[in-house]
Amino acid sequence: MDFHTPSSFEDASKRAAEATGLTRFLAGGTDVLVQMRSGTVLPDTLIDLKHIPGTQDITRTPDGGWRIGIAVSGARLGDHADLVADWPGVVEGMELVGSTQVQGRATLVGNLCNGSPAADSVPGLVAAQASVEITGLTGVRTVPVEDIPAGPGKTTLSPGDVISGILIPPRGAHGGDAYQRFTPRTEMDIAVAGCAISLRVDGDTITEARVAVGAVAPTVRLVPDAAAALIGSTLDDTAIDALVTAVRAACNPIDDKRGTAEFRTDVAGVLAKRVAHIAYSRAKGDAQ
Amino acid sequence: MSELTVHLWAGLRRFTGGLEVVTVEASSIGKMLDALVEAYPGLGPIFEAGISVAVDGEIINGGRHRPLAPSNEIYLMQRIKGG
Amino acid sequence: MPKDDIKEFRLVGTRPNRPDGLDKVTGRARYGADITAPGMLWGAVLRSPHAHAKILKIDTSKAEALTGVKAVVTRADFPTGLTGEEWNLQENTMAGEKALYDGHAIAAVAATSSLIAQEAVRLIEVDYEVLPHVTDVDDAIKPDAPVIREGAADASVPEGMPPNVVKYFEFGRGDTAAGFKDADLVMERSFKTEATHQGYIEPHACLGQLGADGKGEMWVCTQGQWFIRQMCSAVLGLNAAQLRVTPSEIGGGFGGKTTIFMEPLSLALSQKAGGRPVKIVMSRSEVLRATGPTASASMDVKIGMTKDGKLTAARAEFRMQGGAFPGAPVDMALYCCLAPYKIENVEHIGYDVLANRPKCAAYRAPGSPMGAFAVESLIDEMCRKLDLDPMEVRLKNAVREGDQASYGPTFGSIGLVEVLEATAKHPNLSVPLGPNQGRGVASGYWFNHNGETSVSMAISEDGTAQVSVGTPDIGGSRASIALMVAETLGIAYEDVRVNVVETGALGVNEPTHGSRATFATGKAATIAARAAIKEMCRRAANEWGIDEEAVEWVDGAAQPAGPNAGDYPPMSIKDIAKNMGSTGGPISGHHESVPDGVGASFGCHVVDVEVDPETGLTKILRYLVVQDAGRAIHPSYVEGQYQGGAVQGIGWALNEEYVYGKDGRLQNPIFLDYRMPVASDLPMIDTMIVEVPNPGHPFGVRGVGETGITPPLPAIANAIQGATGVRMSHLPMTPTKVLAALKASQE
Amino acid sequence: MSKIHVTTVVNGDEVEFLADPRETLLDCLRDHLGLTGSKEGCGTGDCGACSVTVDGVLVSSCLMLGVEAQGKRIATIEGMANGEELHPLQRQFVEHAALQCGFCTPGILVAAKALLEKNPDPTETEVRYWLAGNLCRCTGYDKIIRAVMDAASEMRGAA
Repeated sequence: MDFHTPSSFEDASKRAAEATGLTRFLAGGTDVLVQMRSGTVLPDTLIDLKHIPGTQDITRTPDGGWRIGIAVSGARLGDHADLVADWPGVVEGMELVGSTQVQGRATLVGNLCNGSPAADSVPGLVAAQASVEITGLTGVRTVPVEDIPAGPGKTTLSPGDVISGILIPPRGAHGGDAYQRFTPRTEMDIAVAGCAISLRVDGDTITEARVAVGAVAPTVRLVPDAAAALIGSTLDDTAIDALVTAVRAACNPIDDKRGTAEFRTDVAGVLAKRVAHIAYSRAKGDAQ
Repeated sequence: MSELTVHLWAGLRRFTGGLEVVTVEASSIGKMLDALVEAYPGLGPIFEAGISVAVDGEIINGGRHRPLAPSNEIYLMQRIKGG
Repeated sequence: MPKDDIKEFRLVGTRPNRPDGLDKVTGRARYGADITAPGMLWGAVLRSPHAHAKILKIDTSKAEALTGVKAVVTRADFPTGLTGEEWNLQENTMAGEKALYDGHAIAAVAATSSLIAQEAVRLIEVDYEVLPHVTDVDDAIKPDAPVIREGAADASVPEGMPPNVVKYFEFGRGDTAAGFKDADLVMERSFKTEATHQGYIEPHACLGQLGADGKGEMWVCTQGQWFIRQMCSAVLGLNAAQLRVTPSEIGGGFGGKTTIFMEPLSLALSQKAGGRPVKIVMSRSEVLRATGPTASASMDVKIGMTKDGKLTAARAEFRMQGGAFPGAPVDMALYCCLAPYKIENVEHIGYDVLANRPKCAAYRAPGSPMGAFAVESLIDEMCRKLDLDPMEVRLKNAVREGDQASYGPTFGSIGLVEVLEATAKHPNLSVPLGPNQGRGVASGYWFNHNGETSVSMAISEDGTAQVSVGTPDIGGSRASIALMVAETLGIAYEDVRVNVVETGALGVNEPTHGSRATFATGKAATIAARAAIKEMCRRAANEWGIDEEAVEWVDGAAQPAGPNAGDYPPMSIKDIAKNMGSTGGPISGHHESVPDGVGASFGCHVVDVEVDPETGLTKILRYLVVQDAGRAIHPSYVEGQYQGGAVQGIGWALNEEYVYGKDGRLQNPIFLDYRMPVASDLPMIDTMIVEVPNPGHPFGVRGVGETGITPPLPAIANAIQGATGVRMSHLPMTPTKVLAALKASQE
Repeated sequence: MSKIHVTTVVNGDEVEFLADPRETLLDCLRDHLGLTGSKEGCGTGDCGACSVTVDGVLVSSCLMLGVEAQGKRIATIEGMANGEELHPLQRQFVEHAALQCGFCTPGILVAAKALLEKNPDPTETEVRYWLAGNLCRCTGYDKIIRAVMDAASEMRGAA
């Protein structure tokens, strides 16, 4: 196995494009090392991105949004008070990935590129309308987060593409987001269903909303009908019922060892209801 | 030698002509088991697979030497194992 | 003379630091994988990806050609002609004609590094003819199920039974038909439990060395070094005395480390590699796929009860699969399931059934938790139906000394009534419950075990004592044995060192299993200490020139008694030890036996749960364990056994299970998906130690290790019914199952 | 397949080793440096027995490559006591009988120390969630949690 530590994303992209056999990028490594250990993925080339300047940084962008380096761990994300204040839902999604120990290494980009439909950090990013910056052989481009996963274990990235940053838009006034997942254990588990909601209010009325669900379809899914159910409402029972119905309608899960399709669909609706209340009260500035 | 009353388990009745309680002449656990096999050869493989003997409520493993008397309450049991 | 009727204790019942504590908090303690040897090779094992397949051909040539590979073994390298359980062990160690389960070992490699060994394993080519498989017990017992092994049934199985039934078991007494007629309520229900794994955190690991001369050594994490010696010798055709087995510190066992898995492979590889030592460390997925799970069970129970709560009759019919080999603990499940109840008319029927799963190993009170789940659940449901207090019903029917057990014999000293009475008074029972909350109660029973035991102790030159024991210390047994020996000798706890020794140092010992270490090794060590006291009294008597019968041992010193009382100042153990070289030589004591006087242990658990009605998630709010310890030598480690057993039971009840896919492969062979309880899932586990001394032990000890895993399964099911009104009859009670049951009950 | 020379600081000592890039930090600690106090219970980051800190951050050493340790500061169980003087957590674990088999103990101690450095006064719930990635199969966690709480209290008192 070849091991590289490039000092720029352009170099990383070039090395990945030139490599023969199986190539993996290494950021936090919490998925790649597990796959190597079990023998399910035995890379011929491993490219460690952490030596590239800026990969460990969380920076405020000029427009008031955020740029998150690709090697920023969940623990660092959670320790960043300003980011947590802006996007608590994004951060709490990432913080649900694995144990305290895993949090010391695991990254948003890794969670995204692993391609799991149950990735806990992805619904929050999708609801937040986050995007990723991709450095490829033809240059740098920006793509919405929801366009990256292509199905379980698959992404839309091409050989030579390397994600070089995560961009989260400015929170703006009267906004709030939240994420919850359901797992049989309190910790150390893979989501059986997950839901993230980001919304904005004007007084008591919801003016903007994005709803994303995880673990209930081959990829994390944005549910515009669910958002529509919220917009214009004051999160009254009718709106909640419509939200739950829309979320359940968007579910297309499988039966597997972690839960039946029926259970996942039911619980996605329950989570949507609970998450909507949290996001709503965060948007209104109520104490949490 | 003295006559012992031995309680088997129901599954063994087909080796003893339908009896679940049998009597044998013996003075120890080992001699009792041997006498049972002599009287009812079908019990041999069962005993070889592992047997415990409860004497007056105490479950005994590997105690062929333990003396027995007619006053003892004797139950044969599957060999007790533990984790 | 040594005293054997001590009632007041100086040390027994105190809580000193364990002797191996410092090693274990500093990382110094050496476990199975922590040792290396000069010239050491690394082993790796190729495992079957199929649940059931004929092995047509194994081509190891590419693996053998890889640089660094020093040996490859397959079943062809093992002796033939074994029978019975020895054949089973050999077949499980390495597949012969067929792979019998997903994870069954097919070949093994030794190489100069772990990475090379793993690469070599991937180069081995196997041609399989995949056969139909069966993994569920109810499918496996069908007459037309795929036949796992012809002729595997033992003599207990009458003709005409389905082909995978390998053992049939039936016992009972009274007249159940009449008993059911006397009942005001007769209920019948079917229950299922899924296979669970012992879940010890330390994967199996060993370092084996075997020369061409048949002399070998092994370092291994095991509950029983003699079992390893005997089983490896049998499987490989070795002379047992030529194999020296040293137990490492052990990272948990719970019954799962009382047998062999890859240990013979390290020896076979070593011999083929010219005697170089070979270390094999299992991965977690190997542990889950190929070692120790317990059986899964399908059970029908029928019980009769009068309207005032008297049990009149019970019938239990259990089917269990314990993998592709005989040995599911269906007999133990049946023996224990009704043991807490005085009941005249009982009928028990059991079937041990083969399935394409790994060979089951013992797991803490093997069988008892499954049977308790069925019986204790149904009794609770009947109490609810008759509006009776489940604690009162348990007390009303509780067995006492002199009662006939459900499995036949008359109980000696037991403490069930004391346990139930203590439970009923515990404050946890009067905590008010909120919405969606429920309380569940259940009892549990385990026999406990004695087993072959050999202990040796010696007095050191300075009057301290060393004790050699053969039972590995899994949960603090060094401390409890040191307490008993120090108490007996009349010296300080710190003046006793307990060593867990290798097979060359003592006679045969059974493993630390069956809740026996503190009982059996403790009893043998106490008897050995008394032998040393007798010798020390004799030395003092010789010095004083008096009859040795006229010397007694008081507070760690010989002193003249009877007519000679006060004639000489006491001679301390230090004085005697200092001069022992000139008074007759070394002073020691030893004891070898299968100790009699085993005392059974009953327990009762009370759990409060809250069930989320929208997701089916069960949260444990409070948990209480009450159990009879006979006498707690070191109460902290007794509590530890209670708490650990309860939490294993909680895992079994709520989330743990072996999930097999349609392809017969294990779907969840990692800790992420084999969901053992984590710290945040649990409250504190309250304990109460009841002490009804066991007359068969010098200090009154009953084994305490196993009973505690039994009540949680039904107690939680009972609490869930209290919280939701829904009766869960299939473990684990996952949110998916609970929510489905809730929805079904509302339709 | 060439090995990579790694220089790093472990428990305050500068060390070097040659690592195959496929080897985890845990493999390197155990097999190249002889530091076998960190254990492998799962190899997938689910049990916490291999917990160490890297530049002060708690990680599973089975989820990090040995070559990634270049230039880092690593702390393992072997460095927890100060000479003969045990860390309060170590002492409280022994006194509380917070270990039975002891296999998970090094990882739990390392993780608990990282917690108390970040939060000297944790609630029981905070301790339970912080340690959720450290599996213990023997104790049911009760005595572990009590030992951590008491060590925290002792350390606050001593500060």
